[in-house]
Amino acid sequence: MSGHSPPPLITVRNLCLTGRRATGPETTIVSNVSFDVAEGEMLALIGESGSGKTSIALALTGYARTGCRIAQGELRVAGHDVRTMGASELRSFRGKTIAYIAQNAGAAFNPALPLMEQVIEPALTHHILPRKEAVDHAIALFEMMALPTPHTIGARYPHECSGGQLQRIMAAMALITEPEVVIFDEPTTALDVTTQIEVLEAFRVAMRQCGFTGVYVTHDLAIVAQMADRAVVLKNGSVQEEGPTGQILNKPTQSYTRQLVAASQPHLRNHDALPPATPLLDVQNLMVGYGAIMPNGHPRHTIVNSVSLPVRAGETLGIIGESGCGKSTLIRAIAGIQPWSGGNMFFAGEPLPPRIEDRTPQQRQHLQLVAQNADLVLNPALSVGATLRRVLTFYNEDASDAALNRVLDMVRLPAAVAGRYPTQLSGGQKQRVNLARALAARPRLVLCDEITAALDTVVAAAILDLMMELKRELGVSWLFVTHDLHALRSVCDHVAVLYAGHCVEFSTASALNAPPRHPYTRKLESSVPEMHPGWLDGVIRQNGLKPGRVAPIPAHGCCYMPRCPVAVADCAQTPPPTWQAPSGALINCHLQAPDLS
Amino acid sequence: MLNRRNMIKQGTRLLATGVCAAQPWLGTTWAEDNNAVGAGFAQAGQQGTQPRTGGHVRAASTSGSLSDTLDPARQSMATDYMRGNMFYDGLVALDETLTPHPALAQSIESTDFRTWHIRLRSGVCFHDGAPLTSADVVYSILRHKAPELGSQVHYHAMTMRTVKADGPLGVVIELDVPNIAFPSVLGLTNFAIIREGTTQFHKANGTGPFTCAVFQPGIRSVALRNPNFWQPGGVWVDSLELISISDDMARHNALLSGDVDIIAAVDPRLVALIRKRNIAVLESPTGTYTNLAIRQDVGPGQNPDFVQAMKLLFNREQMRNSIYLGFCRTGNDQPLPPEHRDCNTTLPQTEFEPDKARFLFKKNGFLNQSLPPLICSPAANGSVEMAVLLQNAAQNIGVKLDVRRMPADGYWTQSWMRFPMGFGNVNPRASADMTFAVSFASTAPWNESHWRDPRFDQLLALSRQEPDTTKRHALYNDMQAMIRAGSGVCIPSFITSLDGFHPRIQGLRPHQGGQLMGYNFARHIWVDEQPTRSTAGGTAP
Amino acid sequence: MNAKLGIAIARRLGASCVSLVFVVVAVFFITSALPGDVAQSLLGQAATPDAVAALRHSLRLDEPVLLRFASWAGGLLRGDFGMSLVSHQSVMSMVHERLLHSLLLAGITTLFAVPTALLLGTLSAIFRNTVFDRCVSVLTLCVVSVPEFLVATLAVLVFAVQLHLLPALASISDIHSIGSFLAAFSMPVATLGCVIVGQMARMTRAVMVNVLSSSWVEMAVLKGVSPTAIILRHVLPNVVAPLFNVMALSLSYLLGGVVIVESVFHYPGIASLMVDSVASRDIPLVQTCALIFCAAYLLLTTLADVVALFSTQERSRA
Amino acid sequence: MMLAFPLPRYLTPFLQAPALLALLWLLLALAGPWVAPYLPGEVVSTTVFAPISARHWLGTDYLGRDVLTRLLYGTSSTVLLCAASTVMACGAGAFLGMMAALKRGMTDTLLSRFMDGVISIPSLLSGLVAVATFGSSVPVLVLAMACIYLPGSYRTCRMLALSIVQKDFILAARMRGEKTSYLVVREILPNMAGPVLTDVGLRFIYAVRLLSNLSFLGVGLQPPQTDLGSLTRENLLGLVYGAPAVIAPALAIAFLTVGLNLALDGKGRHQ
Repeated sequence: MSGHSPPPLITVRNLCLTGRRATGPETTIVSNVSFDVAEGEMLALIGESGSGKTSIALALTGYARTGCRIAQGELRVAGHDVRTMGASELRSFRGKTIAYIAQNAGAAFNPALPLMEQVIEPALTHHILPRKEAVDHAIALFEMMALPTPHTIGARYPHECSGGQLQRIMAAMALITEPEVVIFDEPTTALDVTTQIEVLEAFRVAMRQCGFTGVYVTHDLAIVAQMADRAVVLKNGSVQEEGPTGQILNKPTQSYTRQLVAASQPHLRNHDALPPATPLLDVQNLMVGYGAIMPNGHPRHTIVNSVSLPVRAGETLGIIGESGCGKSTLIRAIAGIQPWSGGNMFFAGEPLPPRIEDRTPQQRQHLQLVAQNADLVLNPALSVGATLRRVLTFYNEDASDAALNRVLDMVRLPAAVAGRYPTQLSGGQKQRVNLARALAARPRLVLCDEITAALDTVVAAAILDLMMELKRELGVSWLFVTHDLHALRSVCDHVAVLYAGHCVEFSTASALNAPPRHPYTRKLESSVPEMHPGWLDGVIRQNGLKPGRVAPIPAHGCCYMPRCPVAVADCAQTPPPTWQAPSGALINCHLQAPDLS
Repeated sequence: MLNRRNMIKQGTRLLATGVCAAQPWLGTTWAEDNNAVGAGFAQAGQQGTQPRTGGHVRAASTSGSLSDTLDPARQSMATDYMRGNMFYDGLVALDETLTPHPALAQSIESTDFRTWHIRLRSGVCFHDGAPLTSADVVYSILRHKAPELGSQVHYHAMTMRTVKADGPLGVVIELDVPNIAFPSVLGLTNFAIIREGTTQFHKANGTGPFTCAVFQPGIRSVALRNPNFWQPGGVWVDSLELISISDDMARHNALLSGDVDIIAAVDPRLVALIRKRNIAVLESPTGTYTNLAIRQDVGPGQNPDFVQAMKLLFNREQMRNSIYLGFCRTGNDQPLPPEHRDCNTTLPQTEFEPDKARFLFKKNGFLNQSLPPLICSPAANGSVEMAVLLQNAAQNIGVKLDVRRMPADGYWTQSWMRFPMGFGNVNPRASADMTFAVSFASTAPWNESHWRDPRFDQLLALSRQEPDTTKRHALYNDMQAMIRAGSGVCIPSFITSLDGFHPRIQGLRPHQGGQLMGYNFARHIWVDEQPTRSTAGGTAP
Repeated sequence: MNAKLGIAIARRLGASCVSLVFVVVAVFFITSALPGDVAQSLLGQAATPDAVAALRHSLRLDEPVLLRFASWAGGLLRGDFGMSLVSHQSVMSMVHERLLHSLLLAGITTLFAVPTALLLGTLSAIFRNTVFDRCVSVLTLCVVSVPEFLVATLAVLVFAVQLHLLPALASISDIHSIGSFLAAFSMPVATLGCVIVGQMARMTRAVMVNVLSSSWVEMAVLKGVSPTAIILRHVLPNVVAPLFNVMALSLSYLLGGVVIVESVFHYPGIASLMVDSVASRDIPLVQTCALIFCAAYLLLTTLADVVALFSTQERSRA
Repeated sequence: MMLAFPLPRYLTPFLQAPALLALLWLLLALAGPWVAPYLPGEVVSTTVFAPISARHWLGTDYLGRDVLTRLLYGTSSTVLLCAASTVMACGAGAFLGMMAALKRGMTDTLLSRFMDGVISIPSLLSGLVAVATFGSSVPVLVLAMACIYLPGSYRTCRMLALSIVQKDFILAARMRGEKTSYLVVREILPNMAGPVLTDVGLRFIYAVRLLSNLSFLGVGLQPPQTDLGSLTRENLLGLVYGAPAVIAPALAIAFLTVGLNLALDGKGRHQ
């Protein structure tokens, strides 16, 4: 920018990365990428999956994944010429000069070692601190990261911590050697929005206190707005646009960037008026749990607690909640693959047996489940055509090529896809096939379990568009489970907010925007990142961070009490009543409308 | 009165022609010369050095298993025999030509060849120090009669009507029928003499040249020289370890690498290689044969033409070359080998005549008939190869013969003599008489081809009472001719036993009784660490 | 949580016991189904029907099968494995020494084979899809497929017969010093190693490839941890359970499947004892040997499963 | 590490070679007896363990028979017999393993315990007993070897199937109400084909070995039929002369099994 700025700490010039599969030809992953990062600056690498952003980030550490290699270009990081370093030089460079925070902390920690061992390992490996001091330093970092019980959390194993905690512990692991450069590779993508705020804030605290230079890899523009000073937009391995964050977000010059920004803006897809109808699916007082059956007839551990939901024919019902709130269990119970212990279900007026085996063929056909992870749902050994054709023949539908093409066309896939195998498809294509598989059965209700969670913003938006089109074309009802409030708002007619197995609010999608709202709904609302830079500071100022151990849910009181900012004495003792707000929303809270505005 | 030297000479000559008891056995002659049995053997074929005491020898035999036993009654495998001969003695010993000599017996006498008077050597002690008495002998022989003992010589013991003690050193044996060849029967290893009342055989307690230091069935046994051996100069080496290696290649490798000094059963294919490495191979022409027995009571064997055709189908020359590599003598479908003193050498040799065989097959309509399979097994040495060659010869003349190979274990009880056509393997018997009696007489227990010829039985009975050597020889000749012509047993060859040994081992000589000096090598060998080579030309050390 | 682990282990042990009971029954009736019996085998060529019947009676073989099974199984429960029909010694005393020999051979082979296999498997996993990997793969397949009697014989021919470096036989009785011990065992161990290293290396590779491609290994690389430390500190604790399973399967082979090596090297082990006892139809001995093999197999696989339970349990205290 | 570079691209065609090689073996197995120059039992030379010559391309064996002829016959029976028994063992093992994984519960427990018991009985003993009891014929041999290798295959396949059964696509098919047979054939089997093929390769090796051991104990193939393992063993003495009679069948075994395994591995990797 200005003429006499200090020399950049990271310099990347004409970087080319190539890779290939076991025996295939070599393909270009990243071509001709150049950028600089000044000392103390945070640069965001923005792009969708397959854009090469992670490969570039890894290349900064001199590392390329199996089958990949750094083909050409110049890489200078903190005075090191990364490409000329030998194996042992690289080892003492990695972890000491440059640290890496991986996307999925749950997978990036060794399951067999206690966390503390792994956190202090860089310090021990590079002989920066003796063990004792390294442990002390780690505890100090845990405190800085606002982790609960910083003194003992290191003794835990990875699976004993939540995703948000692991992500912060990983940050502590990166910072323990006080590196000059830290790479954040989508560190909050796998987290709930509420947790994401805590983690992002922890990162910002660390940045302020440790003063490192950062590279932040993400696909989420709202996060870029909070974290980065400058941003590089990547597509298919080449740079689309580079500039200060504000300029990229507010005045994008390239069409791709504009597309990205547009996809990140919330917009309403569901413009239809609510059709008045009897419930197609009626869930009444559903109880789901596991463990020994207690005297009251319910299992020891309840996951879904007395939830009632009506789904009207032709409408979309959204269920939102953070991970562990029981939304997946609920949908599995409806699908008939999770036994329930109490309550009733009616489908098209008929009682719906709990076990899939006991349901009639019609019920099975008319109630289809689209699971979250298309990779697991599609049989990798069968071609798309074979998978779909099987569904068609099974339900005695027309299984001709023409019919097959119609089904593919329904999800906007070309007929040629029929001959491909799941591994040859992109994530979005797989999710479309996954939808097609359900739609081929001509269902009346489709249960969608987080179908956009694993997708890039643009692709996810397209899937949501498709859902709405299909709703119009086929008159299909949807039960849409998500943790993304934007997505929920844009497609749903009704929304149920789930917390710890309880339905705390049930309202129309439009009523969700206006008070009165349940405190948890409000919290969710405020946690959704927004694309203006001051958003995070605002949220933190407003809510404050609540570190430390969260109190247990009271046995008889309100399930949200421990986290509720407006809790009153009653909350701990008596179950909250459900009352109807003027907007039509059913709210489950002790407080009344005025207090919840 | 003949002088001693003449008596020995005469006795030897007489025995050599098989007339062992033309008159009462003049046992006293041998009693005066204690060296007669052992040393007499040993000094016969000198290799240039004098026997000397001392040394340790390791020998490897072929078979060895859990059934290895120190009970003479149950010994049935080569290793058992070798081990038994180290620890025990019999009343009679058989020399290289299978001629019986008195051993623990001082004399064996009979006038009617039915009642035999045995005089025991005095001053013989068991390993535990007890003196040998007639009670021990009576016990040792009579125990074979008990069927539950499972004695290998149960059949022979049953031919003895009574066995009685006659004073502390006298034994009287009365036979069912007269048998002039009876002393040979007592020469069977299984008739070794044990202490009276012995029922446990964890350790051997015999009168033999070695005492038993270690006995591990299937693994090894260690023998130490018996300092109190009754026959001075009858044993030389200090200690001897006998192991059994059933894997052919491994046994040869152990010899080649020097891990063992002596092995039994060298494969003909390796003789040249072993000799090239300065290791000696002892060739012993023996009466061992592997034969095809065609049963004459069932199946095609009932037709004599079929039997004849099968005999003509044996390509003896080819078998000699490819199975034994020349280490055999061609057989003539009768059980006595050419070097046997009673062998009928005047019989015309059966040749390989496939055309004639085909003619006989065709004539009797066997060409298009399905024939019973040839039963063979690795248990009968060389039988699988023989069966394959026979099958091939048959195939060439358009006869389809199936070969069925049986597992080695259980072959003798499960398969042998049970099928219309099966192979067997017969070790040399102690005498021609025994051969005829146990394998060819109508009542013989091991009449493999189920051949019955009353005239043969008659001749056998006659020969048993015929004191005149020449006459008996003539009878034996006729009997062999009858076997060749009538019996269903096809004997294509007599196997030459091959044993390998390092040059430091001395005293090994060919023996008609089988491997390693009729399984009795232990007492005859001595160790010479620097053997005089024939080529060594007087260089001083 | 220790109680939970205890229950899991107890369940696994119980399952093994079920298998063992099945094996006890199966082994008895399988061996009873063998044609021929010890009486015939003892008599050999001298077996006449009378003699066989008498001997059979004296060995109590003429009793009904079920009665014999009952008395045998009863003996087993009391820890009495019976008497050998051939040698009239107690089966336990005959098996005892041979079993020790076999365990010794198996132990030494394990000491040699397991590290080799782990090393080979790990290296080919690290250098997967390289020329090195291919070479290891072809080589291990080669040594697995070539019959072990050929390998053993070739080794003897070269090292004992030609070079006179090692003894051709591995006789226990000749071992008096460390030197002679090593000399006697080197060839049998190498031969057995050829048989089991190949398979173990292949399976190790499969397990390792799986673990090495995990993102926490990548993380360790990015922390600057050296390859050796990655393998030892990070990878090994995670592959203990599957590798134990691989090893258990190979080791159980070392007890029962080494007949050929035992006979080529004249090594008095339990495998040749069983083949011998089958040949002589010494049924109590056959049964005991078979039971030992089965028990060893079940024990080893159970142990592997228990290790797996432990290694996951240790981390799931919460 | 010299060898630690990735396979160069020009080597890629060679990776296909094992598959061709395996095919070649199958052809050889089928055509062998027809192209053999002599009869398998025929003694054609007075020299035993003869070296390679124009008349006898692979020399002669321990009886003076033509090694090439015997090798061709041996290959034929080894390949066909072992392939048949391996396919049967792995087919049945895979089927039962998948059933156990699908059904779980008592079926799984009983089947697994039973298989565990069978697997722990030494294979040579069971083979010996089977053949001794039912007689030695090719069908009995194939069945016996198949039974011996079934439990191992079952174990492997059950483990593989267990991990697949938990996948969502099985759930989807079950929710549709698909029959077990469809689940097994179309949904599970294709996904474990790779590891199962690798397993088949290993079991083929064991089968070759067991066949030769059975032949050695006298319960294998009946003469003049023979197999590669027995050919190696019966000519073992020729090793001291370096005779092709022992080297040729050993090499044949190595080429056969290694080729097959590499081919199956390659197939597995492509999946």
